[in-house]
Amino acid sequence: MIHDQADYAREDDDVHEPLLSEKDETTVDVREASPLPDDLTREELTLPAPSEPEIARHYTRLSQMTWAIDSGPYPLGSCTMKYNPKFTEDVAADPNAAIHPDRSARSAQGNLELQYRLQEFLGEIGGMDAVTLQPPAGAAGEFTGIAVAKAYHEHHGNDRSEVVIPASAHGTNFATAAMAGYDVVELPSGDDGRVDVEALEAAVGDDTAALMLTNPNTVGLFERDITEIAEIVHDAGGLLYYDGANLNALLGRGRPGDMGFDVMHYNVHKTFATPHGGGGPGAGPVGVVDELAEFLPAPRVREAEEGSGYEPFEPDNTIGKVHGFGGNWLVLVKTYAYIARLGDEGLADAAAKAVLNANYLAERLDLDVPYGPFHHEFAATAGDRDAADVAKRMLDFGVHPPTTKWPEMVPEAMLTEPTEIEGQSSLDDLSEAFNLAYADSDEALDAAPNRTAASRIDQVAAARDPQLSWQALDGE
Amino acid sequence: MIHDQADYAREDDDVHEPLLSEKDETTVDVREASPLPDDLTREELTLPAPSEPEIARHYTRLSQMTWAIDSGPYPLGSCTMKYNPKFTEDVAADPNAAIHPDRSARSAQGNLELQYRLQEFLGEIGGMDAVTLQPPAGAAGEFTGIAVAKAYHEHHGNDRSEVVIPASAHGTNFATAAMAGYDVVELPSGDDGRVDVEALEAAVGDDTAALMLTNPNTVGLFERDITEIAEIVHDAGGLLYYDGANLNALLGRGRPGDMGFDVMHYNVHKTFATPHGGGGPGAGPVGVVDELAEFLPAPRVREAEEGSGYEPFEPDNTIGKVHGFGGNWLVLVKTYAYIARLGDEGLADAAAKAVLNANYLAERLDLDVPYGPFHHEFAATAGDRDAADVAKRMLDFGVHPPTTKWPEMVPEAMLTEPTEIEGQSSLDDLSEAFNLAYADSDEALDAAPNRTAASRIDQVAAARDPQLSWQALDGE
Amino acid sequence: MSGTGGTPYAPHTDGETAAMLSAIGVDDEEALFDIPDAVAFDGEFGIEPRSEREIRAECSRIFARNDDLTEFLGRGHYGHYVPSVVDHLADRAEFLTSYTQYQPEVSQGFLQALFEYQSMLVELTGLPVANCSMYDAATALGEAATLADRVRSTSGDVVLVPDHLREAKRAVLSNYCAGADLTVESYPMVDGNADVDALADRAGDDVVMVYAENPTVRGCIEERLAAIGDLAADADALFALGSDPVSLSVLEEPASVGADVVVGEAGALGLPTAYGMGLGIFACSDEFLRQVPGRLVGVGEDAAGDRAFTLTLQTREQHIRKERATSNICTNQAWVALRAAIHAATLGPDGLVDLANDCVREAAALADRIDESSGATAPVHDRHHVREFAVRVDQPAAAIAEDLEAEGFAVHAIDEHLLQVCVTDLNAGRTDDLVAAFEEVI
Amino acid sequence: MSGTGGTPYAPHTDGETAAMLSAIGVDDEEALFDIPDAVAFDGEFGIEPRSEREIRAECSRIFARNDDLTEFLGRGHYGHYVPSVVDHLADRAEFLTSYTQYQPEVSQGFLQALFEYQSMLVELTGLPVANCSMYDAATALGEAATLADRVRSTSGDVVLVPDHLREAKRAVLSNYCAGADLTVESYPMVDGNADVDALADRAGDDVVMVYAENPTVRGCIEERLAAIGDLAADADALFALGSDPVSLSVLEEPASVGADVVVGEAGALGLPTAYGMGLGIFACSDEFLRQVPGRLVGVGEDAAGDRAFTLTLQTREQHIRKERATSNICTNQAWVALRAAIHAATLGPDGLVDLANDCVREAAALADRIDESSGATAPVHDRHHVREFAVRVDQPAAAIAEDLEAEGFAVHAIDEHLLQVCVTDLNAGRTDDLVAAFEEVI
Ligand SMILES: Cc1ncc(COP(=O)(O)O)c(C=O)c1O
Ligand SMILES: Cc1ncc(COP(=O)(O)O)c(C=O)c1O
Repeated sequence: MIHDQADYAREDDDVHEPLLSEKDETTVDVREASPLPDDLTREELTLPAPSEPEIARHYTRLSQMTWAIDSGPYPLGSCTMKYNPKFTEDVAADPNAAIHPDRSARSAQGNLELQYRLQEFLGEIGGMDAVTLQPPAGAAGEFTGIAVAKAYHEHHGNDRSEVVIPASAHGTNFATAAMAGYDVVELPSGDDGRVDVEALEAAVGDDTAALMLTNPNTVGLFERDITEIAEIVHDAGGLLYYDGANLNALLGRGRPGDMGFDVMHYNVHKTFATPHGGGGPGAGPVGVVDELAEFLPAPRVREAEEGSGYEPFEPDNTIGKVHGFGGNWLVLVKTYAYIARLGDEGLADAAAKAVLNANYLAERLDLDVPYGPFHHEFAATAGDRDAADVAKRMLDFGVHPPTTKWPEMVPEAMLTEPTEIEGQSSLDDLSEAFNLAYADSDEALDAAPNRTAASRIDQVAAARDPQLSWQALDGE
Repeated sequence: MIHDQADYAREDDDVHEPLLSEKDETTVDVREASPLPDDLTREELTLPAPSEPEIARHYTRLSQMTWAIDSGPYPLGSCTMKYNPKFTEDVAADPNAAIHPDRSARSAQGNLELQYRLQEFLGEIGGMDAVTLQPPAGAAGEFTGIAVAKAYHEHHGNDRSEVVIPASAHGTNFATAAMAGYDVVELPSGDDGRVDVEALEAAVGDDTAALMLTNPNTVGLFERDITEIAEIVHDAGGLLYYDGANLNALLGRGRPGDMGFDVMHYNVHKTFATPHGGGGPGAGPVGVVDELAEFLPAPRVREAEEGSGYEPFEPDNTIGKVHGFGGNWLVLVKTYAYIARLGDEGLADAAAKAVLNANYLAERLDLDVPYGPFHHEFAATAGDRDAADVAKRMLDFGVHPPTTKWPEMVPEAMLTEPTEIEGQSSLDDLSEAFNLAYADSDEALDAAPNRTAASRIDQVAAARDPQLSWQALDGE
Repeated sequence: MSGTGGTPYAPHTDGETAAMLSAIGVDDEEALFDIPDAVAFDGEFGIEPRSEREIRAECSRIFARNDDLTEFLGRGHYGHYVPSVVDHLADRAEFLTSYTQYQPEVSQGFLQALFEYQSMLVELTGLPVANCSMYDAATALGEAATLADRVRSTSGDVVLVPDHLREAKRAVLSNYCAGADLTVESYPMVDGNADVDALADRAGDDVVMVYAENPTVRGCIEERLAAIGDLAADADALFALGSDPVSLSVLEEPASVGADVVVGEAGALGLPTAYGMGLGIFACSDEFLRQVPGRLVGVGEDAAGDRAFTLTLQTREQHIRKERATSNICTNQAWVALRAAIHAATLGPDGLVDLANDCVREAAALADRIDESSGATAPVHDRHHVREFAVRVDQPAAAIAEDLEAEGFAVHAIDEHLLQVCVTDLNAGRTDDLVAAFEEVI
Repeated sequence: MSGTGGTPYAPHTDGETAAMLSAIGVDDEEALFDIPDAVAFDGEFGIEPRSEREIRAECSRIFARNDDLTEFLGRGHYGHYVPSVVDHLADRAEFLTSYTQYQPEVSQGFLQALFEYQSMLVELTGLPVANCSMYDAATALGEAATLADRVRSTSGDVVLVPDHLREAKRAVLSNYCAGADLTVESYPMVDGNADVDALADRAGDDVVMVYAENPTVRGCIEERLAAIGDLAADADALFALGSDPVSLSVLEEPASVGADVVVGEAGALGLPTAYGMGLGIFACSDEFLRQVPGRLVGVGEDAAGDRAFTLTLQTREQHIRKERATSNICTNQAWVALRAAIHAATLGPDGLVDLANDCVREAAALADRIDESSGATAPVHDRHHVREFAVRVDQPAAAIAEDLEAEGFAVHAIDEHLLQVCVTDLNAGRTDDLVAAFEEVI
């Protein structure tokens, strides 16, 4: 399947769809317009003032120059790009749900009920005792979880300074630990791509606040020694943090809570198919075991006394807040709708099909796939080809390429996660794109992509001389 | 502005986005599944059963291979392709309006009120005394109007067999008159592109049931002699029918009712910017003067006794019905919303800007434009070039071409109606596309279009061996 | 942006307007209008412009004046649940804001969607030709009659329709027939089905078309369609059959009972209950290919030799053949056809058949319960039903319907002592309450 | 389609599943899972699958349990009318269902939209760098503090914030500060504005950042921002200013009062009232370019030499720099930024300024009327206000708020005897009723 992307250009100067500012710039004399005293206002404001038809065309055109799940395969490893069921948009658009967060609990029973129900769903799915919905993304969930762990240690008078993280972990894990004020202890991967238990034993000690782990890990391998790993960390007085990015592979077959994890985040835009929105919003609810519940952010929601609905409450030793209000509400509503749509069997089937797809796809690739057995994703290696070049060439074959050059344990990695939404023929197309690109000539790879709205972009040059606004361009 | 259209193809056999049937065909054994006796059911049913993600991709891709107003200029003369305000979609999507047409009047007051209001709006705008909303398109409006005229004549014991129509009129006028059982008398255009009053006088007589006219006519010329024309027809005992396709040029500056027209249709997807939907639905309400009101289709809506809301009623000598229910309701709602949004001044401004745009664009064209002064549209002539070829080449310049080869009074006509929604720079782009294509080489014209999802399609061959379903293809 | 009072949908700044006027060489927009004073309008419509927000609020207030009833209404306009994906895809601007595919090279997407719609109708009807829409079932029936008039060389001028026909549909048909000097006559029914014997007596040289519905407007499945088809054939009349795509997914295939034309209402797929807005089906046998009204999408090749879609056989149409066209239809219901196709795709054949079977089962079950519990007789006709059935009550039907309305339910009163009740997936969850209401008011 | 009980969003037929399993060489899907028995889950979540229609009905029932109140609420979360075109365009699947633009060649459209969003923020703040979103105002403030910690070489560890700060925002800031060993302290206010003298006394070497808001959370316009900026500069502390794009369209340009960083809430554009969901602004001076948290879109060239957009300066980010990244943020609020940009485009600078001015006028007018008619004091602070203002009542504020709620209105109770009222275009039409309700309950 080949895809030519729509694009727009002016013949004269080869500018793609003009900037709004190139279409119109209107200046308003603010001081004349404003009832405020002049010394409190700006002088003027200059922005585009396009008409509605112009706006409609502008964004319609921009949209057509944007690849999305609804365009075709988008197998970004670790990112879990699933189809986003349309009806969840309608559920979230309910005007009755569009209320202000400072409403009294009495007058916001509907939203409180939905929050409560979602907390319950997530608790069940993760095997966790208490859940907060507040963190607005996965990384925010990590930060929340680590802050909760820190509060727990401090509450118990433990002064611990380190967080242990496998080398294969996502960048957010490292950055989160640092943001929370911890030193990062990086754990090299074992030969089998998993945590090396001996190395872990050596790394863990009195200073260990927590081990952050995702399971299956970022190349889709289940940490088989998880029981032992948990024991090691717990014995040292540390906590086990579960990065929920890969929970989609476990649904209905394993729960972090049952594996010894004490705190976890759920990544709802991955596991529960809420849209990625070109980079967000997502949501990253956090679940914890009983002992940590008192530290969760405030408020959480519980059932009020018999028959009187739901109420927000502040956990006893709450860390306070991680978002100005309750997080990304619209995303949480879509999460609820998705989980309710699938139910137990649907969730388990989603995991099964995701794993089936990854294994089937890998089977068809001419590229090597080190390590196994993997679950919902795998890191193929481009070997002596440049993974990024192979990826650019794949764009010409009508698919989005996988995540490239990460994790580093696989050289020239192409981290691939087709998710459950692709069918056999789509996977066949995808494998063809992989194989054709992988086998293509150096010249073809260098010249790729050719069928896209822009040809290969020099990102290094762009970063050397950053131009971050149309004002910066005007100044050229 | 150049536009490359998105498209999808398989490399192996160059099939664009596969048919649903090429993706899946599932057969159901109906007799096994049905509770009905076998002799009342079919044996089996074979249709595609794609999953929702596949459906989303299929139609997303198809949409990207479809030019629309929201893609760019779409200056189809006579078709009045305006921007369709998005908010009217939301108004029409109100679930409270989604009721069954057989509701009691008592329980459908909301819908009746909106119908009543819209009847009033349209009556005002056209200068008509009574309006029916029932006809589901312009042509259906014509049919309704002519049927009403016929009923009027019959009621008054007049046996009239002819409808007079200028040669420049739209095909629907001729077809409508024939459908209604009339003989068509075609009136050649005068030298100035308008009705030749003398020829009209000769054509009109005792057999004349009606003259059908659009004003401005299909090349945008106002029929200056309209008062005389009306007199001639009326004196002969005929009626004057106004084809509302060009009413958008007159809004606020002239009303068919004031010009002597007795019956007219409104074309709401033209004049009032309801979406054209790839070919429909539209709506074609009909307005008449008092004398004809009793013949309008049933039901119409009126105010009920003081304070008791609205009620449907049957005009005394109604022609009955022209649609199984009340017509294209969702379209009518959008019509109401559009008219209310613009109000008196907005409607008048829409006409003014539409006329301004047509005149400005014509001014910039290298093509000749015979006849004038024109209003909202004009027919340029491609002279010794083939208008259809010029049009195909225009596609390569990122615009939709005008209506071609019609009306026939202009050789190689390019009937152009930019409407009010294009701005100056868009009109400049459009004129450039015209001029470049017009000046291009024969080879370039023959080879066009090149930047579209399909290259030039052989419509003659397609009509020679019609293949109208995927079943027909299977049979190849 | 345009100044106050102008249309918000024109992009002209005052400066641009001035520049454009000067390029044309006139002083103001008024100078461009060539309207004699005698007929110029200088009054006011009296329509106040409003913001989009005000209009949304206003219309929402107006529509809230419709009572909140649970509708058990059908008789030609059916509500089924329309999956959300239908709205989201059909609302894409490329579909909604495009027009007839006069330039197929930039309209491949919509053309393919319509071609697929036609193909689905071909499968459902068994007939090889389906156009890509008429306005609604009633106008499609009218077009069938004029087709019959064109293709049948009989001297006949009678169109026979079932006595159980929606009155409005008959009225539309009559208007179409009037122009072709055809006459509409009814044939009688026995117990909800066509009286085939009476029909046999009536069918003769003067008949150009016999029309039957399956299911009938009362929801009855016609049991002797093939016999009707034979009768029509013997009389050299066209056999036109009316149905809808949900029913067609399980009922006898029209082609197999000799239907020459299938008309009907496809809005049962894709459209929500829309106050009667519809989507007319028109399918027929190959023989009439060049007589079909409306638009047809066919397959052809582009210059590169690739498969491509295009409108075809346009010489039938009014814009080419004028008064000798097969119909005056121009703007049709393309976007509604798109919606129906998407809806059908989401259901697949399983889902479609399930939906139809549920409509059969639910109707039977509800009729039984009303019959048992309320003292009313249901179903009135001893037939198999799809979705709907008639109910006989001793009291005046209109009064009962009014009482039911007071209980929150809408049903049809179709005759002095006849009600009609329609059950689909949309209201099936409320049948308990309806039965209770029946008990209450009877 | 998958069998019953499977996910409806996987396309596998049973046959395909079997073929795929056999290609892999296993018997069933279970064989692909490598989970030790000891930790395998064989229980049930107890979540019943439902149809999309059921879920829509269920959620609509749940949300209907929210009372139907007219909200005069603000304090950091503002509702303005969002034109319909914003929804229709932002909901296009290409925008909604794409992700971070890791492959810029196929993501030019979204990148350009984000670049335009950044540019709008640059115009509104006067600062040359704006990222393309943080989660919300509170987390953006937290990021500003950690930026200050990174860029300021002072030995200081104090972040000074106004006493009138939303408690929740302060709590978020504290969590961000905790990891960097920073301490949050408040500086006092006089009559709704920063007490600049007190601030001058406090500002010293130990201060790394001074934060002010304009307008404040009580809606007051800060009158001496430049003085605060100078104070911060003298102390070698970062001056961070909080605002929102509507207010910024008329208020003093942050750059002109010496702001180093602007944070705040841009969800006032593009988002409906969304239960607190937001869109964090982060803009700063060039100096901190390589220290900015979050994503930046820049302009570059493609191989053909054409202008092209791309994410840039990614070496700041966690996926490259891990624990030395400028932030841990990954998924952000890109789609909300898109919405804000579209909304801003629909308003244009005129519309934006009008909206802001209305928020100033309406607030003043409403405060006056409450003050005059009800015996309450409003505004409490003798300042200019944007949207909102405090009201002093003799009675307990909470009780008054509760009484107002019974009348159908929601207002804030922010202190024992202080209420807060927020008026925007959304509720301006209900001010008469609110004033009447105030009279009623006071
Ligand atoms: C393994 C892993 N952990 C954490 C994250 C961070 O989640 P988010 O992007 O929602 O902040 C990601 C996101 O890509 C991830 O893949
Ligand atoms: C002049 C004129 N009259 C009548 C019609 C028929 O209107 P409709 O397509 O709505 O049936 C058209 C449509 O193109 C037209 O341009």
